[in-house]
Amino acid sequence: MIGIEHYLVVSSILFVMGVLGIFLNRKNVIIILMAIELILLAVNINLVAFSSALQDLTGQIFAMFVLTVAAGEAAIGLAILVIYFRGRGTIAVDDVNRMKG
Amino acid sequence: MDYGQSLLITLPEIILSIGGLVLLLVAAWSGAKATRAVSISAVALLVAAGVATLCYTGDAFGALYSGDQFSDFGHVLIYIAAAISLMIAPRFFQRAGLARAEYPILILYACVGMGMMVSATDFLTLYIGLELNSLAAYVLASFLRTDERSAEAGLKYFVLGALASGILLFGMSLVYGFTGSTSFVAVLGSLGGGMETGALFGIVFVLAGLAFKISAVPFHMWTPDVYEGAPTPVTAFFASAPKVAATALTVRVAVDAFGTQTLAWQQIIIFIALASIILGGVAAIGQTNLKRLLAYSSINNIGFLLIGLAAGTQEGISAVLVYLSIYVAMTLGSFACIMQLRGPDGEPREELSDIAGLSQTNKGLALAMAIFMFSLAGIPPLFGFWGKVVVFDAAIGAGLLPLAVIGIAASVIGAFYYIKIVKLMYFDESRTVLQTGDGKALAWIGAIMALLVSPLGYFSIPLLGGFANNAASALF
Amino acid sequence: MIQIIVFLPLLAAIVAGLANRSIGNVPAKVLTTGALFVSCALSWPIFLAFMSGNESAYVQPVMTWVRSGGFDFDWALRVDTLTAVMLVVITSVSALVHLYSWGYMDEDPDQPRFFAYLSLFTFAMLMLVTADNLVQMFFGWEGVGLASYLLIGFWFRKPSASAAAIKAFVVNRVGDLGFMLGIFGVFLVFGTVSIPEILVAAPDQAGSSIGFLGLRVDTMSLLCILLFIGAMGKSAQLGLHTWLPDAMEGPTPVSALIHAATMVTAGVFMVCRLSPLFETSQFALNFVTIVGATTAIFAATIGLVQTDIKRVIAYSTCSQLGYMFFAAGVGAYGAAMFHLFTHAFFKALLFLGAGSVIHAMHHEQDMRFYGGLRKQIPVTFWGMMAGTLAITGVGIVGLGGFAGFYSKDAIIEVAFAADAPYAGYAWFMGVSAALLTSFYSWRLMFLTFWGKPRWADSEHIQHAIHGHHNDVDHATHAHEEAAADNPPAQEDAGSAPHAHAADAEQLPDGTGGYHPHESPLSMLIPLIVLSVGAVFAGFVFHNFFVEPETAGAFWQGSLAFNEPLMHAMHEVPTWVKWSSTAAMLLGLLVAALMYLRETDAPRQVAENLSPLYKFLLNKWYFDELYTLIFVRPAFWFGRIFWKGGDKGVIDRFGPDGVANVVRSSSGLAVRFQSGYLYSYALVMLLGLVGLVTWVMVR
Amino acid sequence: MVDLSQYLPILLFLGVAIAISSIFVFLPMGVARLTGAHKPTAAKLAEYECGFPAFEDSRSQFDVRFYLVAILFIIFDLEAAFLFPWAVSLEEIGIAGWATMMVFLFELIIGFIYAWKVGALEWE
Repeated sequence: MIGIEHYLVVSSILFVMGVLGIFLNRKNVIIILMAIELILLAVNINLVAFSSALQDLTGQIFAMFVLTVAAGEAAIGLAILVIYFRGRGTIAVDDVNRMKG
Repeated sequence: MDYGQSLLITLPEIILSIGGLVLLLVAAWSGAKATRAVSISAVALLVAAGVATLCYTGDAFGALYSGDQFSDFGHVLIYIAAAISLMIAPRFFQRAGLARAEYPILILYACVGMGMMVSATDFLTLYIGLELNSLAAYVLASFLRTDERSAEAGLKYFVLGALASGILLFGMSLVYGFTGSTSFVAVLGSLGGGMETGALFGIVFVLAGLAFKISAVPFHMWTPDVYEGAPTPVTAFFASAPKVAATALTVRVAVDAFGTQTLAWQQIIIFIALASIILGGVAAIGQTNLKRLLAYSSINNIGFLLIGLAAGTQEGISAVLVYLSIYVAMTLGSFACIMQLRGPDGEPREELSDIAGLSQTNKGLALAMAIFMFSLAGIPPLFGFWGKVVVFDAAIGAGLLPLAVIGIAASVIGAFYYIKIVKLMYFDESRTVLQTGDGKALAWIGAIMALLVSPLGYFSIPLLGGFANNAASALF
Repeated sequence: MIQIIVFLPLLAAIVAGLANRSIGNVPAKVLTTGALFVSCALSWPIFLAFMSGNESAYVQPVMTWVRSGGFDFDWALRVDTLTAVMLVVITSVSALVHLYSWGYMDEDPDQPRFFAYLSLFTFAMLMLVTADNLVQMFFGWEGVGLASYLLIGFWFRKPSASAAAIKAFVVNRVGDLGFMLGIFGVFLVFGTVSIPEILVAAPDQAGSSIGFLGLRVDTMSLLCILLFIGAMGKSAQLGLHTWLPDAMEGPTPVSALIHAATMVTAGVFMVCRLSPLFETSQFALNFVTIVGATTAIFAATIGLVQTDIKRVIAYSTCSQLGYMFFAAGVGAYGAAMFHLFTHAFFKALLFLGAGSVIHAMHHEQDMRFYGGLRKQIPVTFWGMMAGTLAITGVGIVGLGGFAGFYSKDAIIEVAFAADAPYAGYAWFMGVSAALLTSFYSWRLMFLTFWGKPRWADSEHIQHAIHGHHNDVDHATHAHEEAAADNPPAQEDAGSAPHAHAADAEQLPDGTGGYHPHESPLSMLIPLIVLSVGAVFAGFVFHNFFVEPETAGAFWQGSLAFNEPLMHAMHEVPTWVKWSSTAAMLLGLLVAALMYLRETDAPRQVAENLSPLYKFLLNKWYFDELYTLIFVRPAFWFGRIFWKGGDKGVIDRFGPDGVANVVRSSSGLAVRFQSGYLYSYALVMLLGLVGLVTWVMVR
Repeated sequence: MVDLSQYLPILLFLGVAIAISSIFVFLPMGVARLTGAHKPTAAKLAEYECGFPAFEDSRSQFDVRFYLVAILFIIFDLEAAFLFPWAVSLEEIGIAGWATMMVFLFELIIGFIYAWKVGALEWE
């Protein structure tokens, strides 16, 4: 029987992978966008799993909203990336450090 | 469920949303020509929304949204800050050649989000409000499309902001899973009967996500870069309105949702408060860019704010609101001053060395700047001092004497760089040719804010304190 | 009425001081001087009422000061005979000095400040003498100390004046510490600081002892000696006298008011005010007697060889204060107060006269450059003459004489008559000092007013001759020069050629073409008024102050009046009564011989007794001794604490250390802000992990 | 809190696993280094691509316009996700639910109009 804890483990793994994807990746900002999607995916798994375990629809509705917002976020992320690329001609993560200190 | 009543209570958000959509269409058809009209309409919409806020109180849509006095206080402060951010912007974008009507519209959408943040009584509303604000903010940060730094600021803000909302969401999902509800009231009740480890994790994750929004250490890393890179009016906006919304949201979550598990978050808040005060003070010393310096200054000030929250009492929350109001005036005034610094060709100047000897070239500007700096440092005759007084008073009242003592001691570090700026303006020789004064709006806003934080501000204590007390009492 | 007397000068000081230059010189002067004359006019009726016996002591409360458990006292003005005496002395001399300063300070650019200080001083002094409790007395005590400091350093651009002001302040601190400890002790023992209560309770404490660090000492002796140390500081008694001569750096009216007539007598006043307390400790009285008598002779010996006209009078003051103290020490408080009273008039007169001479001689203060001024400035001359006759105690036993004749001779006689252990010593020192007093006073007169003019060599006179017509601001200028020239000449007096010539006091005759001018009327009127006082004060008032039959009624118990002692004073053998007169005559004779006839004699004496001469010229090497014992070690200690303690420890780990830590941690924080997205994310994640760990392990 | 001692065998096992796996990784490398010849040439180091030399960088850039279209697609596509649960539960949520969705769609349309008007949909 697959219980709620299994879902939790999966979602935790996905979450950690997403977070690691953000700061272990030094090549491409697009990968960071994917990592963010991964994090949101982890959250959604959590929400749906809890919703199912609790017999409560709120979690699933929440997941829908997360999905939508994630789409918006991805769109805006891509848009900013496009602007950035137009200015700098690169999207390598290592180059994103004009401002520091 | 009475939809009509609910719609009335959420009227400010509805006004701003519909107004924003209409203005968007206007912007689409008339382009940059309509910028001025759109800006003015946006300010008018903010005023209307502010009035609407005050007209109706109560809970809307079940327990998703609350139009109580706390949210009224937050709404009004946010709308004022946003309106000022609109007023100081036009000249800046005109000079940059990017006077677009989307700027006021994005501010309006951000305001919708922020309004939902301060009124949220459910994690769902909280998240939607937060994201609505954030998405607008990401775009605003990279609004100056031709400027590499602006794009970089937007990118950094976006990536880290998304990570933070991921953390926040994960926390919310855990809280939901372990308490069985996303409603603050239900969560409060559930936590009151004991807490599982998962819920504790959830609380920490939620607080970490919110700490990012208020840029508290160690979730502050984005702040200096974004403040530096974003167009200055946007930076002024970031430093004021979203700070208010995020702080109010944090306060509400801590008190309304996690209020029965104070011990779980109090130490976290204390830690990030002290870390923010100290790091904000220390790191600012090494800065050469004024906007960057003000970013650290905002981190520093958030630390003081959180001391009030750490107290966890009604006095503490009231102190937070008083401090917030004063802080908004100080920070908007500082940015209004910085925006008046221009080089010989009209390009914006924002380096620390540029203000050397400012008192010789523009006495009024230097005086206003000095008032803001002394006030931010919390030096007594100025109003900024009062904010620190109420916060520390609340902390001591809640038995957090060591916290107050350390906070007061650490505020000395912060005083160093504020006074350094004053010293630069008044005692150093000017090295750059500086054009100052940039339109009447900036000068007026700078002057009004300076007047507010000057010792005259103390006259507003009964009024401000009364509002803050009422607002805080709505949470308890 | 008493409130008006006390607070009017304060009001004037505040107005003149705050308004300063914005109201101009004349209004400030009119205001302060007017206030003082009003005070003076109101004081005399009080004094006369006490004389006639129509008035008795009362206390005028002003306002609550401290109510703290047993520590409980008010601002209150006490008026009794003792206070009344001091009131007339202070207000009269102060009023006259104010008036005098109109002329003397005429060319000074800072007049409102000067007059404000003078009035402030007067207020503080009045506070002191009207005090009903020791704390209020201490307030006045410190107030006069402050005013004195401000006035000595009035010409603060002169380094020597600033140094003198600091010295006066520091030396007085030593005394004040004693006074303060005395007050603490009094409160500890009696549980109150109210003077009447203390005096009532004092006899019960006689003979008790108090323990401190395992040492048991007699309570009353300890308290009295501590209080007396305060008096020693303020009244420049042996050991703490070094500031008084240096205080002559201040303007001459200040010297007359503060360093002759009023402030320096505060110590005597305090001893008399607390006389019942002192009466309980024979040990303390002996101490007072010895210190007083020794100071009298000691200061007189130094006065013999001084060449600066003001310093001669300063040492004379020191010596006369010694008289007052040993009079108090042997129990004759009335005599002490009487001498204080007369001394105030004639010493103020002498100082103001000296000021007039200095004014006439264009700020030259060295008597070696005077001579033959009798004809040039006759009013001043006659004023000084009256003062000298008074101080030397000229008079005929049984008939009468000048002021000093009554007061000083009374002290000498009472010292002989008293059966206190050291009275004999005091008497002998008193007579000897009388001889020396006579000598140096007449020496001053002869050097200044007789002989041939020796003005030509004075740099001040030179300056005046050459620069008189075009140098408008010469007065202030001259002050600064005085600062630059005089003190070194003083100190190097044994060695420099300039000073060698001075030893002999034989400079080539010559006026250098300079014409001394008599002082303006504003300066002469005080001289004349004080002359009257110097001549008649003794004759008129001695009945009230010292006569055994009448004085007891006059004092009304405001001090411990010893009637048998006063009787005994009249019973002393005739030779004793004549002894002081004889000493006076002898001094006059020797002075006349040495400075009028054999003008070469002083040089020969100085050469023959060279070691003694140098010893006296260097003021018994007190300053050098103090430098060696206190100043150097203090500097040494200071340096250790400064370099080792302050810089090495406190600064290093305190401000500097914190600043360094902050700066380096700022660098660290800035380096942490690397600009890379992944390090930002890493910090966030570490923060999250840290928080989670914290809440889990808590 | 938790009795950590029961995890000791796992820790031991982890240690053994790491040790053995390290041996498997590093032993062949060491043996190869000691025994084999090490003579790299340009041809040996070049990446292998289907027997042909590499034509260009494997991460070629897309035209930015693809991204723009993708952005718009994501938004308008995903919002449709709301329509499914709405359509299923329309019976229960009644007129209020219907009106809400209509408002939502109206907003989307305004967004669409804006994008169209601004020119985001045009390829050139």
